[in-house]
Amino acid sequence: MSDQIPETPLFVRSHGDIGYPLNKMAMSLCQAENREAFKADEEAFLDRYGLSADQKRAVMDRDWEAMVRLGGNLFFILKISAIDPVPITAIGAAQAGMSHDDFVYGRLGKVRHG
Amino acid sequence: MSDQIPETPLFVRSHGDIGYPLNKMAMSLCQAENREAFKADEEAFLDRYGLSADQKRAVMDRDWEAMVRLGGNLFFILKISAIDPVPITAIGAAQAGMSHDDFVYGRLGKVRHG
Amino acid sequence: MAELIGGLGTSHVPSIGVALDRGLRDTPDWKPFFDGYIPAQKWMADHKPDIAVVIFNDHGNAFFLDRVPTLAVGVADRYKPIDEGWGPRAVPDFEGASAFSWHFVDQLVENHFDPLVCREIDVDHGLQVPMELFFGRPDAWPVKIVPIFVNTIQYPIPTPQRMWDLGRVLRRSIESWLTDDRIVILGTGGLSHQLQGTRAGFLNREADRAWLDEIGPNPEKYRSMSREDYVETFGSEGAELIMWLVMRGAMDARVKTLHKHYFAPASMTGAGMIVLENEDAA
Amino acid sequence: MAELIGGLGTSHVPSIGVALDRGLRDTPDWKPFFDGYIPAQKWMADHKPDIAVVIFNDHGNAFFLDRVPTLAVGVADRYKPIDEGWGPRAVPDFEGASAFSWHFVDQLVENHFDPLVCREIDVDHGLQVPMELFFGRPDAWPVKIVPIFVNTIQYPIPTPQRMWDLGRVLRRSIESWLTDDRIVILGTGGLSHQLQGTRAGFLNREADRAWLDEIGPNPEKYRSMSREDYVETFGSEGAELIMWLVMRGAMDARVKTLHKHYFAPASMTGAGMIVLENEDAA
Ligand SMILES: [Fe+3]
Ligand SMILES: [Fe+3]
Repeated sequence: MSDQIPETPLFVRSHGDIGYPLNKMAMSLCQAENREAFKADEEAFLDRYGLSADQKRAVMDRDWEAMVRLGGNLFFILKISAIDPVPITAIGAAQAGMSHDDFVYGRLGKVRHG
Repeated sequence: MSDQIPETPLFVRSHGDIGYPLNKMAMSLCQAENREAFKADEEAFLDRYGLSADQKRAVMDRDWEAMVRLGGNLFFILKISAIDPVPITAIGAAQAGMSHDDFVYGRLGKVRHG
Repeated sequence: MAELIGGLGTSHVPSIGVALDRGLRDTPDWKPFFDGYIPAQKWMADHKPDIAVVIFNDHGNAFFLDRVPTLAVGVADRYKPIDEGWGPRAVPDFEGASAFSWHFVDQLVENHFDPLVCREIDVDHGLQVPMELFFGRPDAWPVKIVPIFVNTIQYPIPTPQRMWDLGRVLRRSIESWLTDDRIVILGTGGLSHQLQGTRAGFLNREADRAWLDEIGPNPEKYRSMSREDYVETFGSEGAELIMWLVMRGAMDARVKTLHKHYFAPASMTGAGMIVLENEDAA
Repeated sequence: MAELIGGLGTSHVPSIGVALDRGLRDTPDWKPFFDGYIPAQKWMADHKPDIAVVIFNDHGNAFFLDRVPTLAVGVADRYKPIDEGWGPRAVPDFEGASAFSWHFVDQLVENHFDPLVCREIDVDHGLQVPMELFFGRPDAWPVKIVPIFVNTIQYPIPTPQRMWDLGRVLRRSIESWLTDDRIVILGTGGLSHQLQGTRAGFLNREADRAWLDEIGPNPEKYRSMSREDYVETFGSEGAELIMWLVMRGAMDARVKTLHKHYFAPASMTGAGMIVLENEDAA
């Protein structure tokens, strides 16, 4: 499966290898007790999972673009967005390098109401 | 898959349904802490898993034939045999309704040495 | 024998469920989307299925990346809504059509499929949202379910042709199921969307509308597209549309398209649905 | 391209490993059994594979009945011996041929197999014992492994033909693997045994010897036997012999049988092994 459609990362083996600790940490947020631990001391929580320094910084900065670039798969990092919470469109806008409004009303073409 | 070869139970859906709590309990014995708990208070350990009264009695009696008849799959109940321990040939002999010697030297045809 | 009463296709975007949870169904943002499903809900209420076979992808909830099943089938009596990070949603548990599930698993293995057979598993929005879209939010679901989980998250994902062939085995399983069960098939996911990379937010309204127009009368081209074609045309996450091919493959060659609906964007997705019946259906 | 240097078949009876653990290898009970493997060990030492693809069944250790994979493939860098109830055995960890594993997984999905793809999994006696029988008990294994896990515990189990077809895809994966890797395939399990029911202790020495004689030159009959035939002929647990068909299906139509060995009973099993080379091998 060639990884060559423009601007389109596919979750192939190499991404999975690099992102594994990050995705595993994010998956653990499906359990309420882990969400509480994350909120109580985020850095200590991340340290349990062996993220790289870059991955850790990306999570703590909520840098969605970096998280995906560093092997995070969207469906797992979505569970990090549940913590604050942050809408999925903000994650999309960050990756597209656009403002939220430009992303939603421009790229997605959502119609503004009232 | 017809369940009709003589004297040969196949681990089909119905067996799996009935034996599920028994097999799940047995599987847990793959963890050392569970083996310790089992040895410390066998009945209490079994009660955690929702075995039927017949299954519980079969385990506590080490009645291997009954365990299989009540839906236990051999590979899981083998882990119960690891506790005492009991050799697998004893489990076979119990199911065949034979003495251990008759089973090993008769049915299996093992050669006696020295 | 059991009757295949129809095949439906629908998006399963999680924001749809969130909108229902928050009472946003009739807001200007959402009303046109939900209203479009009313004919399908009426169809479902009129046709009264006993079993809904739902093909969807788990979104990193029931399965992690440590062990990714290409294809998994539920054989349980009960499936609960899973905690996806926001706590489990307040939808009723689903009752499983376990006898038919096991029959289907037998047919799958005999026909050279290699399912992960799941006696214990919970279900995420990929199954919940389609059920809510077609059945509303009852106190108890009026059907039993058979969940079919397809991996569309980690490469390699299955091929479109494989999905079609899975649909053919599902059809044979229904035909060899000697009961009066009325069975509906829900193919779910899509339509176009891309959630990752700089092309995030990609939609292809034209291709989506063509899909809804053509999946009934001319599905062959979709069966023979490559996985790369799906990614390019529908976006990386839009490739999950291959799951509708399970539904379409189970239907007759000739079907009637009774209802279709399209709305974009629903969150970051081109969303919509279709209702198909076999042309020779009584 | 990578080279398929040979295909071996062997029992993986856990008592064999226990005998090694307890220093019983040269006792009168066991010596004739182990001595019969010496030619295969020499073959292995002479042929120096880089990768051993091992087809075996997990025995309720890595997988429980909650989610039974019909077919699973390991893609890990490392596999540890698992605790089966007696504590993990003191064999060295196995290094995984993860690059070739992933290539194989790609080929599987493209060729319409539906594997459970395992990045984290441990291995039981089904893999350990064959490795010990052919490689001894070194400080570190001289090969990397690709574990292929086949469900032979819960019905429905795969068909013999499916196992053969899996072998064909494995062969194509080796042929399309553009490295110098020398690859050996180990089909494991069997031979005849039955561990459950009143027919427990059943052995079929005649059928076992025929299997060892015929699996090389005339495998077609074994490919076309039904699963019921296997159970009746080889015992319910002997049906795991279908896993040797993965190895045989990956070999050429014409093979040389270099070594074979049979010994019964080893515990409750008719045990033995075979070493095959492609007839046109350099
Ligand atoms: Fe999805
Ligand atoms: Fe085995």
